[in-house]
Amino acid sequence: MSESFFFPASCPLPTGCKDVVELAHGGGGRLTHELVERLFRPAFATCNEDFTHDGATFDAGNERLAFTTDSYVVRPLFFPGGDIGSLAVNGTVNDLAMCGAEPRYLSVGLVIEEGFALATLQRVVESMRAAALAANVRIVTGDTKVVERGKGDGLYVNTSGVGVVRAPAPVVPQRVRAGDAVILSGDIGRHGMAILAVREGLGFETELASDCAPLADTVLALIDEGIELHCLRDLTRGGLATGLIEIAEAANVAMDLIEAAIPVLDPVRGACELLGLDPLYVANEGRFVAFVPADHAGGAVERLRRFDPRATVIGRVVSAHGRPAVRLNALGGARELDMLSGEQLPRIC
Amino acid sequence: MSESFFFPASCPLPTGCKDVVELAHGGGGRLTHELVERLFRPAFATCNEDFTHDGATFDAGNERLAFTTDSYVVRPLFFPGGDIGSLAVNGTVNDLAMCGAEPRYLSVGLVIEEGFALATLQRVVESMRAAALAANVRIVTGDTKVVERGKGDGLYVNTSGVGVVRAPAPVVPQRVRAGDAVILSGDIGRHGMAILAVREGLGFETELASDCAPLADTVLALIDEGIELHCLRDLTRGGLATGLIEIAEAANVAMDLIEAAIPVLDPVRGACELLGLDPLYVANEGRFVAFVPADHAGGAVERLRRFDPRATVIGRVVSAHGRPAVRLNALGGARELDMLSGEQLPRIC
Amino acid sequence: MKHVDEWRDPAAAHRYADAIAKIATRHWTIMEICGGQTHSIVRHGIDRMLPPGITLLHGPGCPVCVTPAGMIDTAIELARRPEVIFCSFGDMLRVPGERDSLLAARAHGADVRVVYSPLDAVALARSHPERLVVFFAIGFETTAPATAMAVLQAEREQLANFCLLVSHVLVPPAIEAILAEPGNGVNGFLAAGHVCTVMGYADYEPLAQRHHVPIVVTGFEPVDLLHGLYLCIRQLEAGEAKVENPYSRAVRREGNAAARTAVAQVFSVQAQRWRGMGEIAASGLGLAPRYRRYDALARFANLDVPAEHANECIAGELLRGRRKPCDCPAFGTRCTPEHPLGATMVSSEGVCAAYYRYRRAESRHAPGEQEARTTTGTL
Amino acid sequence: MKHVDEWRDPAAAHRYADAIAKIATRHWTIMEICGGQTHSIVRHGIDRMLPPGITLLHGPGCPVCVTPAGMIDTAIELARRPEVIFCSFGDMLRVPGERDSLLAARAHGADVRVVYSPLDAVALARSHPERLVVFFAIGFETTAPATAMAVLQAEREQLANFCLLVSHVLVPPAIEAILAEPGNGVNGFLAAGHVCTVMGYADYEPLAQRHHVPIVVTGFEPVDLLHGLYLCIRQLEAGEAKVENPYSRAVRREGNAAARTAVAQVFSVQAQRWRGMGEIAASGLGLAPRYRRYDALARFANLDVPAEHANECIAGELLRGRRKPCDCPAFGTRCTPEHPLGATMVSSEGVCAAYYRYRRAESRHAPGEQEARTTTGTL
Amino acid sequence: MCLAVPGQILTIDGDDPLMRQGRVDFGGIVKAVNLAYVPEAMPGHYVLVHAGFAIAVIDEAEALKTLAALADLDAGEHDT
Amino acid sequence: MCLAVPGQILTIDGDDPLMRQGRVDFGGIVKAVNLAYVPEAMPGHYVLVHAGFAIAVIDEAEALKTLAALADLDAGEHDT
Ligand code: SF4
Ligand code: SF4
Ligand SMILES: [Mg+2]
Ligand SMILES: [Mg+2]
Ligand SMILES: [Mg+2]
Ligand SMILES: [Mg+2]
Ligand SMILES: [Mg+2]
Ligand SMILES: [Mg+2]
Ligand SMILES: [Mg+2]
Ligand SMILES: [Mg+2]
Ligand SMILES: [Mg+2]
Ligand SMILES: [Mg+2]
Repeated sequence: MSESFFFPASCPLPTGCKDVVELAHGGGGRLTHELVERLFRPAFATCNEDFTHDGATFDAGNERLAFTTDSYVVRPLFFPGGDIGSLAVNGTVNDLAMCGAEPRYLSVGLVIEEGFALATLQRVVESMRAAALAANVRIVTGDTKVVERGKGDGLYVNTSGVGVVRAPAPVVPQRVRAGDAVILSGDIGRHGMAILAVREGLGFETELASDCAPLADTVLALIDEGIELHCLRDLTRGGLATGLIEIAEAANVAMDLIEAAIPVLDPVRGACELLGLDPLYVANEGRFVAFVPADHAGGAVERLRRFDPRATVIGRVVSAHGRPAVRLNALGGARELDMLSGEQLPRIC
Repeated sequence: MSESFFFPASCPLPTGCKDVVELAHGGGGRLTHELVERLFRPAFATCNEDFTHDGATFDAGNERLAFTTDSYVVRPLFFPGGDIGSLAVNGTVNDLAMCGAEPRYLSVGLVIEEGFALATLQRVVESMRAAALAANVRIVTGDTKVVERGKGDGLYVNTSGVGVVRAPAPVVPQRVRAGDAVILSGDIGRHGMAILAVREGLGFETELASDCAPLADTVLALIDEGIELHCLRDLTRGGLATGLIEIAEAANVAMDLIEAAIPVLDPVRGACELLGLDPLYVANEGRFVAFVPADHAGGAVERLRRFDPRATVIGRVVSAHGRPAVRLNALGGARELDMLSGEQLPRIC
Repeated sequence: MKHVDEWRDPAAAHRYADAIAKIATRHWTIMEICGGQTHSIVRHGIDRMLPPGITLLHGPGCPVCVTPAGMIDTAIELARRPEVIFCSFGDMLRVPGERDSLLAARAHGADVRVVYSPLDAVALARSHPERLVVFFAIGFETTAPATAMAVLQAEREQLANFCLLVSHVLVPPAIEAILAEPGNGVNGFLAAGHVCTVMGYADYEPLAQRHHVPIVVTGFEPVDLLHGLYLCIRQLEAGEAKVENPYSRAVRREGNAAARTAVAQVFSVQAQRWRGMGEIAASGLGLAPRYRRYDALARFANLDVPAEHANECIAGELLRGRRKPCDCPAFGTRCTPEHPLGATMVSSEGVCAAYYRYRRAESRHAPGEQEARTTTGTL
Repeated sequence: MKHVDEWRDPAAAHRYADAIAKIATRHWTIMEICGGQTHSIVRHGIDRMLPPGITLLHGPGCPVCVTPAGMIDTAIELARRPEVIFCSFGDMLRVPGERDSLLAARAHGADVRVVYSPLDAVALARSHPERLVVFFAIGFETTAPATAMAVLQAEREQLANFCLLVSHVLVPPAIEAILAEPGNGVNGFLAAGHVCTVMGYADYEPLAQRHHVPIVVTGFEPVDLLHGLYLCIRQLEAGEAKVENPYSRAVRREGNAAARTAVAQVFSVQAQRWRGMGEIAASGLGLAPRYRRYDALARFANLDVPAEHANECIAGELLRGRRKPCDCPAFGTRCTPEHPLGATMVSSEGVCAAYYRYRRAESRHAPGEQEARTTTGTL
Repeated sequence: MCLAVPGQILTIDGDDPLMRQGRVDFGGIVKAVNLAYVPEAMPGHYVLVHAGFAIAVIDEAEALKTLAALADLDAGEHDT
Repeated sequence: MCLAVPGQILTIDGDDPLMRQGRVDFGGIVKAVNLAYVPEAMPGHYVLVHAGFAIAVIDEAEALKTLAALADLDAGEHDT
C-alpha cells in the first residue's frame, strides 16, 4: 500500500468559538453528538440507554412503551415531496418505529412567528392531519406559542410520540453484534438534496422530491415476519454515515460497507457532484438501516423490497477490536468514515 | 339597578388583520381558544375531550396514561423565582398533574439560536435536571435543533410528558357540575408580574418572584386523601379568569366567584394597579383550581393548606341555564368575566 | 395599599349607596366623563348599587377611543417606515384606524413598542441614535404634562431623532359640546379627578353656571365614585348647579402649577377632531411653534392625517344618544368585535359590543337571567 | 452520469493499477498538486492500489488552505461591518484565521452567505442596493475566470455596492517553489487538470525540462488518476521528463482562450503570500488598476491584511517534508481538530489531524489493525 | 382616562428640576418616578403617579376630612 | 481545487457574450450555467462546469481515444 500525506484531503472541518452554539451543533454530526454526550446525558440520563437512540422505552403496566420527541425547523416549509407538517408527523412516527414500536399518539407543539399567514398554518395542519391518518397515529394534544416577529422563522413544529413496543426484544444499538447484516431500506440523499435545492435557490430545474414517508408499517412488517431486529436507525440529519457511526460507537463494533451497494439516484448524485457533497452524509426522511443476524438478512431484504425494491444489504458488522469504526469499501480498499462536525458545506475544491 | 352605556368601559380589544397570526393567538385567551377550536380540534381530535384539557389520556395495557406537551418561549430566560428550564419541567409536570396523573417521563426538545452561549445552555440544562429531580420525573429523550441567528430568540424549549393516571375517575372539564366548589390553591398573579417587571424593564425594585413550582405532589395528596376531583386546571397563560371560562364553556356551567376571596399579594396588586392590569388575567406557574363536590371542599382546602396556607374556596358552580359564564361577585353584584382576546396590555386610561 | 383600600371599603360604599337611595326622588342622568371612572364603575358594579331611576352615561373620556381613525392610520404609516421606532401606550395598540390597528401593523413587521411613560420613548431615542423614535402622544390634560416633559428633556439633550405624533384632547370643550347638543338629557357630571389634579376645576365653574348642571370632581375608587354621585344627586334634588370637589386629597382648585406651566410652554390649544364626533373648537393641544421640530407631521413633508371616512359607523350618534346599535346597518354583519368598524364595537363593554353579545337574534346563547344587567337605557 | 461513470469503472482502474505494478521497479514520490485530486485519491482509496514503493504527496492545491490567515482575519473584519453582506464559497467558512473562522463570525452575528458562484454575489448586490456585497475571491486559475466575469458584470451594471477581497493563487510558481526546495524529493507531478483546462499546459514544459520532472496533466476520477500515475511512473522508469496530457478530453495545450482573456483583462499577476509557506513571487492575482474600485482593500482605507503571526504552527515545514507533526510543540495540546492552529489540523485527513487521531499516546483508542493505513511516510 | 396610582416616596434623587426622581413604593413594589411636577414632595409623602410622573402630593388632611364626611353622612351633614 | 462536473447542455439562451446561459443536465438535475467561456458550445455538448461556469467543452473524440488507450494497455502500447 502506498503512503500519502501533506495537505488536507477533504476540506476543512469546524473550528473554535465553542463558547457559543453554532449551526453545527444542530447538524446531527460530531458536535450534536458531543452536546448530547457532554451536556444532556450527564444531566438527564438515568440509564445507559437513555439518549443513545431514537427514543426511550419504559414499562407502563403490562406494556412496554416507546417515547420520542423531535423539533422540526426545516426551511422551506413546503418542499417537493412534503412539508414541515408531514415531516413532523413522519419523523416522530419513524423514531418510534426505530424503537420497534407501533406509533399510537402524537403531541404537537407549534412555535409560530407573529405575522405568519393563517392560511399557511392551515395548510400545515391539514398536512399533519393527512400524515397522521396515513401513519395511523392520533394527534391527541397540542400547544401553540406565538413569538414576536423577528424571533422565529415562520413556524417551528415539535412532535412527541408514544408508541407500543411490538418487537419481542429491545431494538437498541447495544444489541448490534459482529456478523449482523447492515440493511438499507432504499436509496439515500433525496430529502437533503431536495431541501438544499429549494432553500439555496440552486436553480435545479428538475424536482428532487424528498423521500419523507412513515416507516412504521415497514418495521412492523419485519417484526411480523419474525425478523430478529437488533437495531434500527432512521437516517435523518447527518445521513447514513452519521447514523452508522453512532451505532458503531454505542455498540462498540466496526462495520464494513460496500460503497457500490448503496443506492443513490442519478439526480441526487448529480446534485451532490455539483456541490461537492457526499450523499452518505445527506439527510433522509424515509430511509432506515436495520441490523439483523446474517441468517435473517435474506428474509428481511425480501420483505423490505415489497416497500422499496432498492432495499439491500450494504455491509456487515465485524468485531471492533476496541475501536469502533465504519469502513467504506472503495476501489482501493477500506476507508474509514468520519462523523461530520457540522452540516456539509458546498465545496469548490 | 341603574342603567349605563355610551363609551367602552374597559379599553379596546384586538381587531382585524386575522389573515396572519398575531401575538394574541398565543396569549392563552380568546384567540388561542379559537385557534384550537377552529383549526386544531377539527383537524386532529378523535374524541370530544381531545384538545379541551391540559393533556390527553389513553389506555396502555392495564394502565391509563396522560400525555401532554408545551413549548416555552418565556423572556427573559432567567427571572426571579425560576428560569425557562425549571418552567419547562414544572409546566409539563403540572399539566400531567391536572389530568390526575403522576408525572413519570419527560422529553426535551430544544430550539437554539446560533450564537447562544453554551454556558447559558448549561445553566438551563442544570435547572431542568434539578427541577426533574424535585418533581420526581425522568427526562428520557431529547432533541436539539439549531436555527440561524435572527431566526430564534436564544432558546425555546419544548417538553412533553407521560404520566400514569392516579385519579379513580376522569379529571376533565366535562365532569364539573352545579354545586361544585371552586378551590384556588394559592395567591395569583406572581409569575406574570415577575416576568413583566423584568422583561419590560419596568424598574420595579422589589423582586416579584414567580410562583413556578411542581404541583404533582399537591394533586396526588388530594387523590390520596380521597377527594373527588371533578376537574383541575393550572392557571398559566390567561390566568384564573381564562382558565375558569374555558372550563365553564367545556362543562356548560356557570360559576359565581367572590372577588374578595381571591388572594393577591400586595406587590402584585401594586404592580397591577400601576400598569392597569387585572390580576385575574395574569399568568401563574404554580397555581391551580380544583373543582370538587361541595362536601369535599373543606377537606380539600385543609389538605391544600399544608402546601400553601392561602388555598381557599373562591366560588361555586351553578347551573348555566344554557349560557356558560363566570361571574365575579363585586360590590354592586355579579360582573361576567370575559376571556381575553390577547395578552393584557398596560393601560394609561 | 394606603389611599386605595380605604376607598374600596364595601361598608363605606354601601353607606353612600344607601344615602343616594334615600335622597333620590326622581330620574336623573349623570355622565362620568372619564374612561377610568367608567372602568371602575363596571369593575366594581357601582351602577348596580344605584336606584333604578339613576342612569349613568359613559362619556367620551377614553383618549384612545376618541383619537381619530385617520390619526391611527398616520401612526401606522409612520410605524411602517424602517427607520422608525414607534412608541405608544399599550391600550392604543388594539384600536383600529380606518382598517388596521398598530398591533396588526406590528404583526406585519412594523417596529411598534409599548411604553409606560413618554420618558421611555426619550430613553429609546437616546440609546438608538440611528433610528427615529416617534411617540404617539395621546391623552387628556392628565397626560399632557408627561408629554411636555419628554419634549423638554429631548430639547435639552438635543435629541434630533425624537418626535411626536400629537393627539392630545381637552375635557371642558367636550363637556361643552355635549351640553350644547339639544335634548342631550345629561343632568349632571362627574368631572374626571385626575384631569382636575393637573388643571384644577375653575374652568368648570362657568360651565356649571351657564348650563345649570352640577359638576362634581370625582376620584376613581368605589367610595369616591359613590361620594361624587351622592353629591351630584344631592345638588340635583336641591336644584343646585355648582362645582364641588370631594376629591380634595388629590385636586386643588388651581390644579398643579408646575405641570400647567410645562404644558403651556410646550403646547398651544387648537381645534381638534374627535373620533365619531367631528371637530370641536379649542379641544386639543398641538406643539407650540418653538417645538414644531418635534412634530412628526411637520417632519415628514408628505404626511398628513386623512379625514375621517364617511363610513357606516354611527358611533358618533350613539354617543349623542340619538340612535341605537341596531340602527346601524353594519351592526353584527360587517362590524363585529373581531372586525370592528367603530370604537364602540372594540370593547366587550362598549355599547355595540354589548348589544352584539346579548341582542342579536342569531346569538349563540339564548337570552338568560343575565340579560337585564346589560340593558342600556334610552336618554 | 456520462463522462463520470466511465472514469470510475473499477475494472479499468484495476487494469491501470496492475500496469503500474508491472512497470514500477523503484521507489517514486509523486505529488498531485490539486486538493480535488487528493480528495478523490482518498475517497476512492487510489493510494492503496499502488505498489508500496510509490509515495503520493498531497500538494498545496487546496485554495482555502493556502489562503493566508491574515486574509481570513480581514474577511472576518469586513463581514462584521453591519453594511456588509460577505459572500464566500462554502469550504472557506470553516478555516480559522489567526483566531476565528467565518463560521464563528457568523455565529456571532456577521452576515456571511455561502454562494455557489461569484455571480450569486453579484445578484445579491443587485437585489440589496442598500448593502455592500463583498465576495471572497479565492481559488486557483480555474476559479479566476468566474471572479473575472463577476467583475465584468458588475462593471457593466455599474454596481457600486459590489467588491472583492481577492486571494487568487497560481499553480506553476508553487510547483517551482517546491522544486526549488533542496532535497524536496518529488520525482514527478500530476498537474491539476482543471487548472490546465483554463490555462493549458505550455507553462509546465520549461518546468519539466529545467527540473527534469515528468508532469502529467491529470483528471479527477479514479481512472484518470491511475492513468496519470501510470504515465508519470512510466516516464520515471524510462528516465523521461516531459509534459503529457492524458486529460485531453478537457484540456488543450493552449487552455481556454476566452477565459484567459477575461482573467488577463481583470487581473494582474503579483507576489502572493501562501499560508505557512511565505511569499512566492508572481504566484497570485490582484485586480488590474482599472478595476481597483472593486478591491475591498482599496475601498476601506484602514483595512489591510495582517502579516502571518510567527505562531507555533509548523505546517509550512511539514509541507516541505522537513518535519513531522509530533515535532510541533502545539500538537495535541494547544492544537487539536476542535481548536486547530493550522490548516493541516483542520481536516480529518490532514497530516496533523491524522497523527492526532492515531499517534497520540493518550489516544482514547488503542492502536489497532487500521493503523497501518494511515501511516505517513518519510520523504 | 388617566390611570393614576398612589404610592409613597421612599427616597429622592437629584435636584435638576427636569430630572428630579423618587423611588416610590406601591404596596411593596418600588418604581422610579419623575417628581418634576411635585417640587414640594418629600420622602414619606404619598404621590399620585400617572405615566411615570407624580402629578400630585396626596393631601392627608383632606383625605381624613373626606372620610370623616362619610362618618357624618347618617347625621345628614353637608360637608363635601 | 477546482471541483468541476460534466453535464450536457439542453438549451442555450441569449447571445450577449457576458450573459450567455445554458440549461445543463447533470444526471437528471438541470441547472443554469454561464456559457461565456465556451462560445463554441452547442446544445447536446457536454461541458465541464466549475463555480457556475462552463470552462470547457468535453471533446468526445479525445475521451474515446483515452479509453481506447486503456484497451491497448495490456498490449503494452504507449498512447497517452
Ligand atoms: S355596530 Fe360597528 S359600525 Fe355600527 S355604530 Fe357600532 S361600532 Fe359603529
Ligand atoms: S499540530 Fe497544529 S500547530 Fe502544529 S503543525 Fe500541525 S496544525 Fe500547525
Ligand atoms: Mg431518528
Ligand atoms: Mg426523536
Ligand atoms: Mg428523529
Ligand atoms: Mg399548552
Ligand atoms: Mg395547563
Ligand atoms: Mg400541555
Ligand atoms: Mg400548560
Ligand atoms: Mg432528534
Ligand atoms: Mg379608558
Ligand atoms: Mg480541496
